Amino acid sequence: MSFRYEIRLSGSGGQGLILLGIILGETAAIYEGKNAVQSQSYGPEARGGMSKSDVIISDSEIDYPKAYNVDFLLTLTQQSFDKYTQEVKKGATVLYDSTLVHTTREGDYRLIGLPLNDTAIKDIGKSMVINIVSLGAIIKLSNIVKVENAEKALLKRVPRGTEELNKKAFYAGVNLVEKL
Amino acid sequence: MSFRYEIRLSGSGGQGLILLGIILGETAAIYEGKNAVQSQSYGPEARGGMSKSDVIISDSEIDYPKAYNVDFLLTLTQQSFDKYTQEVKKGATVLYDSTLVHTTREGDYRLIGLPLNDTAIKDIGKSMVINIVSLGAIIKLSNIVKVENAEKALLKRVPRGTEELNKKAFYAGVNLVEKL
Amino acid sequence: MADIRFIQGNEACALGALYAGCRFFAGYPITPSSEIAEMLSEELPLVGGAFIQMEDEIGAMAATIGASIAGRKSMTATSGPGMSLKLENLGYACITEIPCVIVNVQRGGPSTGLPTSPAQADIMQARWGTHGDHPIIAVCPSSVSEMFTETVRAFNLAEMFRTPVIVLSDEIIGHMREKIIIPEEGTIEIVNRKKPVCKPDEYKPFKGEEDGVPPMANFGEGYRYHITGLSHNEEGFPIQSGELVHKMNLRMHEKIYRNLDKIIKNEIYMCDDADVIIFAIGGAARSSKGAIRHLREEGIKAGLYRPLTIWPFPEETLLKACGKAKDVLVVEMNLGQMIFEVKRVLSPAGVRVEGMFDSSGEPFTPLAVANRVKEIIKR
Amino acid sequence: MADIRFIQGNEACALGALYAGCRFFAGYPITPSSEIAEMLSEELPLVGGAFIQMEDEIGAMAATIGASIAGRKSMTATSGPGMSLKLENLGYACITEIPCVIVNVQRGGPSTGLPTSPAQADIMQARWGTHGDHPIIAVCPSSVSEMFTETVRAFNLAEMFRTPVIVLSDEIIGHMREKIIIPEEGTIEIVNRKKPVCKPDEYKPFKGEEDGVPPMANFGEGYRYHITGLSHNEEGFPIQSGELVHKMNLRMHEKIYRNLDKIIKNEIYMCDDADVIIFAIGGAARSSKGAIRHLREEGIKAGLYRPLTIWPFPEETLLKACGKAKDVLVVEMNLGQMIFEVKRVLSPAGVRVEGMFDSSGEPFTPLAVANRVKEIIKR
Amino acid sequence: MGDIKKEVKGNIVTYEDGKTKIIINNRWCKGCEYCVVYCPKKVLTMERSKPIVVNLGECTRCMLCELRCPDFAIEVFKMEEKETR
Amino acid sequence: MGDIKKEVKGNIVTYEDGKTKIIINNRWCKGCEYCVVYCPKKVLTMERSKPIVVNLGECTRCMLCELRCPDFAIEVFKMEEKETR
Amino acid sequence: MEINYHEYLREKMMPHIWCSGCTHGIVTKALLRAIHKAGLNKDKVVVISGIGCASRMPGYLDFNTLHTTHGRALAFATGIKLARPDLHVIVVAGDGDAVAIGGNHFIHACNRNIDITLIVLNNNIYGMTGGQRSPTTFEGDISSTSVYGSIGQPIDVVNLALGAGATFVARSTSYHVQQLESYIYSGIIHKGFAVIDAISACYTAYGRRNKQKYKSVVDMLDYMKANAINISAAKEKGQAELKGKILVGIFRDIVEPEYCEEYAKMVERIKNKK
Amino acid sequence: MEINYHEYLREKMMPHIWCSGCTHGIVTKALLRAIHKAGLNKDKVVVISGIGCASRMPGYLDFNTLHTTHGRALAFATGIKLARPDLHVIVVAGDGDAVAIGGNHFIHACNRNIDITLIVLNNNIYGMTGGQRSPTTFEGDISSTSVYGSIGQPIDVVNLALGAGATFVARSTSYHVQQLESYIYSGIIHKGFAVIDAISACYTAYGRRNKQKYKSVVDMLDYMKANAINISAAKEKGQAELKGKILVGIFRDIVEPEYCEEYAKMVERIKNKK
Ligand SMILES: Cc1ncc(C[n+]2csc(CCOP(=O)(O)OP(=O)(O)O)c2C)c(N)n1
Ligand SMILES: Cc1ncc(C[n+]2csc(CCOP(=O)(O)OP(=O)(O)O)c2C)c(N)n1
Ligand code: SF4
Ligand code: SF4
Ligand code: SF4
Ligand code: SF4
Ligand code: SF4
Ligand code: SF4
Ligand SMILES: [Mg+2]
Ligand SMILES: [Mg+2]
Repeated sequence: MSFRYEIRLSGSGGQGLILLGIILGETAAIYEGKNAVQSQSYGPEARGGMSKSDVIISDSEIDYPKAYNVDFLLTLTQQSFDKYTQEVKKGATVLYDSTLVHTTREGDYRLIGLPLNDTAIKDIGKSMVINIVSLGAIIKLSNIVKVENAEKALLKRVPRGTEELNKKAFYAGVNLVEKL
Repeated sequence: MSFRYEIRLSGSGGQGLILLGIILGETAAIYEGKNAVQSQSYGPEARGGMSKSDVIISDSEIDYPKAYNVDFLLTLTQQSFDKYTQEVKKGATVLYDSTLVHTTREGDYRLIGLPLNDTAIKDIGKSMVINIVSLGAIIKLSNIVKVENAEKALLKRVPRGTEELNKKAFYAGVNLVEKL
Repeated sequence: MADIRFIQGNEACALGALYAGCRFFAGYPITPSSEIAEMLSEELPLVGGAFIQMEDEIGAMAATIGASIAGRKSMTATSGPGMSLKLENLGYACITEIPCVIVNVQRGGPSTGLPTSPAQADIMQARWGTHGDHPIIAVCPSSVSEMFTETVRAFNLAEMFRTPVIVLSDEIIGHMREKIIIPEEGTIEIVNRKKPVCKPDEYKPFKGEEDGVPPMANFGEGYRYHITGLSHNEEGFPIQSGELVHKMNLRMHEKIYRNLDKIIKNEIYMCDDADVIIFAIGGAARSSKGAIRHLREEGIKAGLYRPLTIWPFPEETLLKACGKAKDVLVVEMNLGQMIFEVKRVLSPAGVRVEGMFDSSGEPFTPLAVANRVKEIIKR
Repeated sequence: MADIRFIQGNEACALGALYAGCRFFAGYPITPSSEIAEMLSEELPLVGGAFIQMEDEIGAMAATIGASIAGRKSMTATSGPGMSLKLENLGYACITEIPCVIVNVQRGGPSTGLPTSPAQADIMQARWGTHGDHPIIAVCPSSVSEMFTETVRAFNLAEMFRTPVIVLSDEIIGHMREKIIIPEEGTIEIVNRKKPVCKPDEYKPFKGEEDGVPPMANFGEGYRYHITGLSHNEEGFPIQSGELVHKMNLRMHEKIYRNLDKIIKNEIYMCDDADVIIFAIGGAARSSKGAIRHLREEGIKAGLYRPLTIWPFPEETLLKACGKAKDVLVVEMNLGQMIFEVKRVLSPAGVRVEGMFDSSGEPFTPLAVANRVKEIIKR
Repeated sequence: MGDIKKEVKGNIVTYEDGKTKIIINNRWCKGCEYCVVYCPKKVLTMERSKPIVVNLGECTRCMLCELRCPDFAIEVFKMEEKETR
Repeated sequence: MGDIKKEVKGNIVTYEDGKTKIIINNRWCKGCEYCVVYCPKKVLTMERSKPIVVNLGECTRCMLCELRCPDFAIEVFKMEEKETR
Repeated sequence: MEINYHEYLREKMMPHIWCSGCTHGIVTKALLRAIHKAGLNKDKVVVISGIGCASRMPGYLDFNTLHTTHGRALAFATGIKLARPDLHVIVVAGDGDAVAIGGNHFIHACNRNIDITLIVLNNNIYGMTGGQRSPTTFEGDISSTSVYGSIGQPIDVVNLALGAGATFVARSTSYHVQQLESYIYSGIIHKGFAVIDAISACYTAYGRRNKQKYKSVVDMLDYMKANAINISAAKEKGQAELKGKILVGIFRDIVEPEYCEEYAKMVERIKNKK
Repeated sequence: MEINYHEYLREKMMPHIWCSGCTHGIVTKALLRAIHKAGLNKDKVVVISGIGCASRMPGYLDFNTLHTTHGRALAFATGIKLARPDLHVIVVAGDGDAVAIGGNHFIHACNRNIDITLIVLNNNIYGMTGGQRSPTTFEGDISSTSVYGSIGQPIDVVNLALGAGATFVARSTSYHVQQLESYIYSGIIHKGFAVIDAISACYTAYGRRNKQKYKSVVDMLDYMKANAINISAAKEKGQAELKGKILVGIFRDIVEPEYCEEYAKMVERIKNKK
């Protein structure tokens, strides 16, 4: 049977989770011929507060566009960790930022903490690129799309002039996992 | 069984047919304890053009509020004569103004021509009161309400200061019929 | 002595409003409803009320709601084009549960259509016109007297259930003159909105009591609270919780649908032995009664089911009254609207439902309706 | 090479419009529809089209109609509150038979409600929102690709039948991103309004041809004629004759209802052997398909009936596809709207019709729908 | 200056004296009297609710009657100009 | 002029030197920096996206920081006046 | 060449529906003369209206004519003009249509400076619906919804247009037919949004109710004649002297960037960048 | 006594939803100080808004508060004021709310001279919906629906109010907090309709997109500081010099009959006649 892989990206507004979701989806949909759906929930004002972006990847038609059996959860804040780990699938992967999330909880999932934010700040010098660092880590951890395809998608999406910076952030994320 | 008496007042805008209908209805409804309904059709702009006012009088509930089996038809223009005589009941009374309607047509109805307009102009000095002259004639011809009740209703409706004038017009109409 | 008058339906509507305690009217002129505004512009100042002609119907609806929030029973009146404009704020009155009365004297549509002719083509609009889920009450008078009494009832229902109520009339009923006996004060019971009895800081302006209806404090009475058209909690503040939102929506729905006994009203005329029943409201019901008169004279057992509350739709009473008839004829001055509801209710019971529709702007004559009935029963 | 993109439903809608030949957009921003306006504000100037942000939705609807009269295929987009405001002029487009497309990306209501959450509570409004009798076409996409193709279809239907067409989407479909292959020019047939071939002085702008649709001259092309929202004759001038008015209304109705084969479109998914069929559109249909996936895995024979044309209501095809099912579950993101229509059509055939309603602003999960189906078939 | 000719064709009444032509359309005229009241030369007067020309010779062709007629019911032509304007 | 006392209660930070009291609500503050930028005396500075008082003695109690704070997050009190205003 | 009105009329629709003495007909003729003088091609002229007695005008005129919804004519016109900037777009509206329900479109059309000419047939009343108060009804005057006298100052159409930024603003009356024609003409040839406040008279629904002021429809025109005062003359008068006067004249006539042209320039700019 | 904001806030609703640096909060505080200074009884104060970021304000304030539909706040307010003339009615609105969709109610409230105070939180953009062009967006500026630069002159709220006949009209900015407060105060105590155009800054949806002008939210306030010029000072400058300037000051402050009072007088008149 066909596969359906659900990724939930959670954190706070301003962490760029929507762009992260788009690049993931674009990689799968455009560069790998798969199907993908990305969606997000908006607060009342679409600024600040909790942020959530879902990406579903499948090799066949995707019906329900939201994640409800999460295979992979990224949490970049304590609040999102607390809320969304409750809703993942058995055996899912939960990736959290090891400095932004202080208190973790074990469960029927594979729990992985990585210094995504620190890497963005220290290695790249911009906390803004935490989403791109995460992109690298997610792909390396999940293998749901190929690293080189994600790189292509990434470079097409980011503003001109920031390609190198973003590439660096992306591979910093990949490396975090490789070092695990 | 109960009776239903349908009066249609037709002519042109400005002839005061609506007020005539109201006074007829009021006489029956308020001064004689009967039921009455008055209605009118408006042109697109409620000014000028053809004018039509229906009054139904009955001793029991009046369902349909428009005339469709006309017992008494007043026509004050040629156009209204031509149009509405086609729609009266067998044996109905058709009263027309003998100067404003030039060409009449016989039918299954009692046809009566009276110089209503001339009376208004000559006897009263105001063509405007043609409706009140008509009121007198209609009542005298139809006996549907009492003359004295109509006088009461009339005097309550007309502007203060014009009572005598209107009374005169009213009885001029009554007299036209008496002279027949 | 009895106060007997020979007046237009629209005038009776205005008098009914005053009787019910209406002390505010905001309007924008439109044929064939303008007489309501005109009469109230003259009468309201005499009884301590206020009349205002607004810049448009949107503003008129808004001012009407505003005045009610400030504690006045309030009303607006219009016809099709104006009704379409009022819809957004009608929805606001629904979600904020502000009592008020909206009169729609229906004329020919769509758009400007036939401004001086009657129609009944805004029936479904009354139920579904504004966006989003919302319950609504709509009453439909069929005589000058009922223009009075149904307007009073509309105010009572509005106050009782904290909801906008539509008086759905038509040009025939609005413009015709008929005898009416104005009831003395006290003859018809007048309902006023429930006021909170708690202390201001305990007040939950959107927490339903047993009947689903929250008590309502007027602005300026010491209960300082918040009203919003956003989905809100019992305190009145915006919320995002889907669960609470749905709960609030359901309560608003149920305060109407669980109190049908207080809302539904029908005239059931000669239906007991009827083989064929006509379903009609307003002006069309008058034609239909005339038809029944003719039909009965001819020995045909015809009856009339006339809802005075058209929304919520009287499903239960309709089924009870007509479920056993062979034929039901829905007579509407439109191209078919109520028939959808009637079919939904009666078709499963095996009743044959037919429609008689017309959008010419000319009322049905009793004979035409009678003929149609004869056709149907011949089948 | 194929033009594959990963974009939002709203963006696909804008691209679909451009593909269909839309060269004018007038709008007023509102969540969750604004991306349509934003994209077109950027794209239209590049293809010789015009974009204008109007002072309000009423003006936006008016300008949209105006541009179409001047010969541009035109569109506007909004959500609930804006839709309520557009209704009066929507009726004007109906009676004057001006082709145009109105997109409603539905959000939680009533009133301001839940601006950023999905709902499907404007379905009945789409049919009945404006006053007066009027026919309407409404299509409802369920994916990003369909936001494109249904927008194209909406333009085609609008041009074919000289009528406004509503694209009834929802926040789920409008905001989600999905893969879409933009068809090459010529892949989808584009329909353009029929032009008159007669001489200007013989032109009757409102005389239907065989299909009920009159040819349409654009302003400025030498056919000087009159357009009015009053009931009018074939020449376009106001009339009072009830008979002619009714005739004109009927023709406008029938140009839609006699051409259902060209208008109705459905997805009928796994219904052949189904015991239970889900009826759903838009976002709710996606949840339902997910549910069917689960149910089929468990061996339960479930299917989906998904109308892509919701108005006119697909009575015939629905009856054919579902008339023999035991149960039909109507899944709606509202408190119950389409179920009235489904019941009307299917109840007389003995189908048990149930509803699953929610107004929380949160989409149904496939599991919730599947559970509901299991409950029903257990009875 | 020339004889005054008056011609009646249905509702259309034409007055002409070789110098000036005035056409009154009695079907369109609603009898508001503007033409009569505002004619500086008293060329016109009302008769049975419609204007008639009583003083064509006095007419200065100032056009004011035509300009102020709301009903397109009175027209004044200067005969020395091309008549079909 | 007196010692500077700093008190932290949850998100509320109070600075006080007997003459002036400044209260900063870190839960409400969104870090726009207006208070810092527009203080004529450089009394404040930003630290981890929130303002802190670094120069209380210089404060002239001109109130500009408070007046321009959009978030009701900084308050300045003159201690010699009744404190509970 | 002098105008032949018949060339511009749909004669089979005549006589028009307006009451005896309704000066909407006078304004109509002034408009036709202005169009004639401007030498516009009938196929390229669009006349648009809302709802009201004034708004019935387009039905009688042999142009591309559009009778829209109450108050919305300018918004329809904006769509037409932007879609076909080569068309001459003229909007006619009653006072209610233009500045009551249509007020928002009025101010935005002024602000946008789109090349449309608006003629407000301002009779200070809702004629069509039988004489309700309009925003331009004078203080104290009687109407069917101000039976005790209208409250408050009327809206001044000219001031409103000026405040909203219109680039051509003028006022004349139905009495001053030639002046009115010339202002309409100037409005038509003006590139940008032009507003002409054309004072009109409705005896049926307004005059008749205010007999203390007007005994007949002629009185209403006489009133205009007696009380119109040109703005240049008005400058020398005091506030008190101007009370009850009708200020006529061209209040503003300036050249500012026109919307459609600016839009076209924008398109050019983008193209050149690419 | 100096204000204690806490007495006027619904603290459990705080922090408010506005973005960091959004100056709607600054205007809110100026309003509260003005109300405080005027010594109004909280039970008698009604604050009404439409829809938009600005319109979220009432939710945080401990008065009778009403959050209505987009653009309609003034019409709701008119109903409230006329029903209860003893209440102090204050309307707060964004620029879109007040003069885009709400333009008609704006001009009619001005004309009616009803005793309501309107504060326009004018940030030249639709903040709430993510940064679309507003009628007050400056020519050439970028927004999400004017990606090639906004076309045409912005609507001037003050001129519009003046043209529509408002009796108190003032403008200040979020930078000039004390001046702003004092104008709002004057507006509140003014008997009649008062409009205060309060220039506000939205970096999220506007500033951010126009980096050539604003590098940060502070730049937006600095812009106000640098470009505000008082009308008395402006009188001495030429057109060119005033380009891009923000004219601040009280533009009109006159006494005219107020609507509710006139209504009450009318009622008296009728009574006396009977
Ligand atoms: C939405 C809407 N509201 C109200 C009306 C009713 N109506 C028709 S015309 C009119 C006003 C007419 O006054 P005005 O615009 O001044 O034109 P006039 O008749 O005086 O020339 C009104 C209120 C309508 N047709 N549509
Ligand atoms: C009828 C309607 N149309 C559109 C919207 C969407 N909408 C919400 S707020 C807003 C504009 C906000 O701009 P503004 O009024 O300037 O306030 P700001 O957010 O900038 O403070 C719009 C268009 C709506 N809620 N209702
Ligand atoms: S043209 Fe002048 S002078 Fe001649 S009739 Fe007409 S108004 Fe009188
Ligand atoms: S001005 Fe015209 S309508 Fe009036 S009386 Fe003279 S011809 Fe007749
Ligand atoms: S009160 Fe004035 S001096 Fe003191 S910190 Fe605030 S801004 Fe600086
Ligand atoms: S002004 Fe207020 S919100 Fe901004 S940094 Fe200072 S305390 Fe924080
Ligand atoms: S009612 Fe007034 S505006 Fe209408 S046609 Fe008659 S005079 Fe003219
Ligand atoms: S989007 Fe703009 S207006 Fe809205 S809260 Fe943020 S800064 Fe303020
Ligand atoms: Mg008028
Ligand atoms: Mg704004």
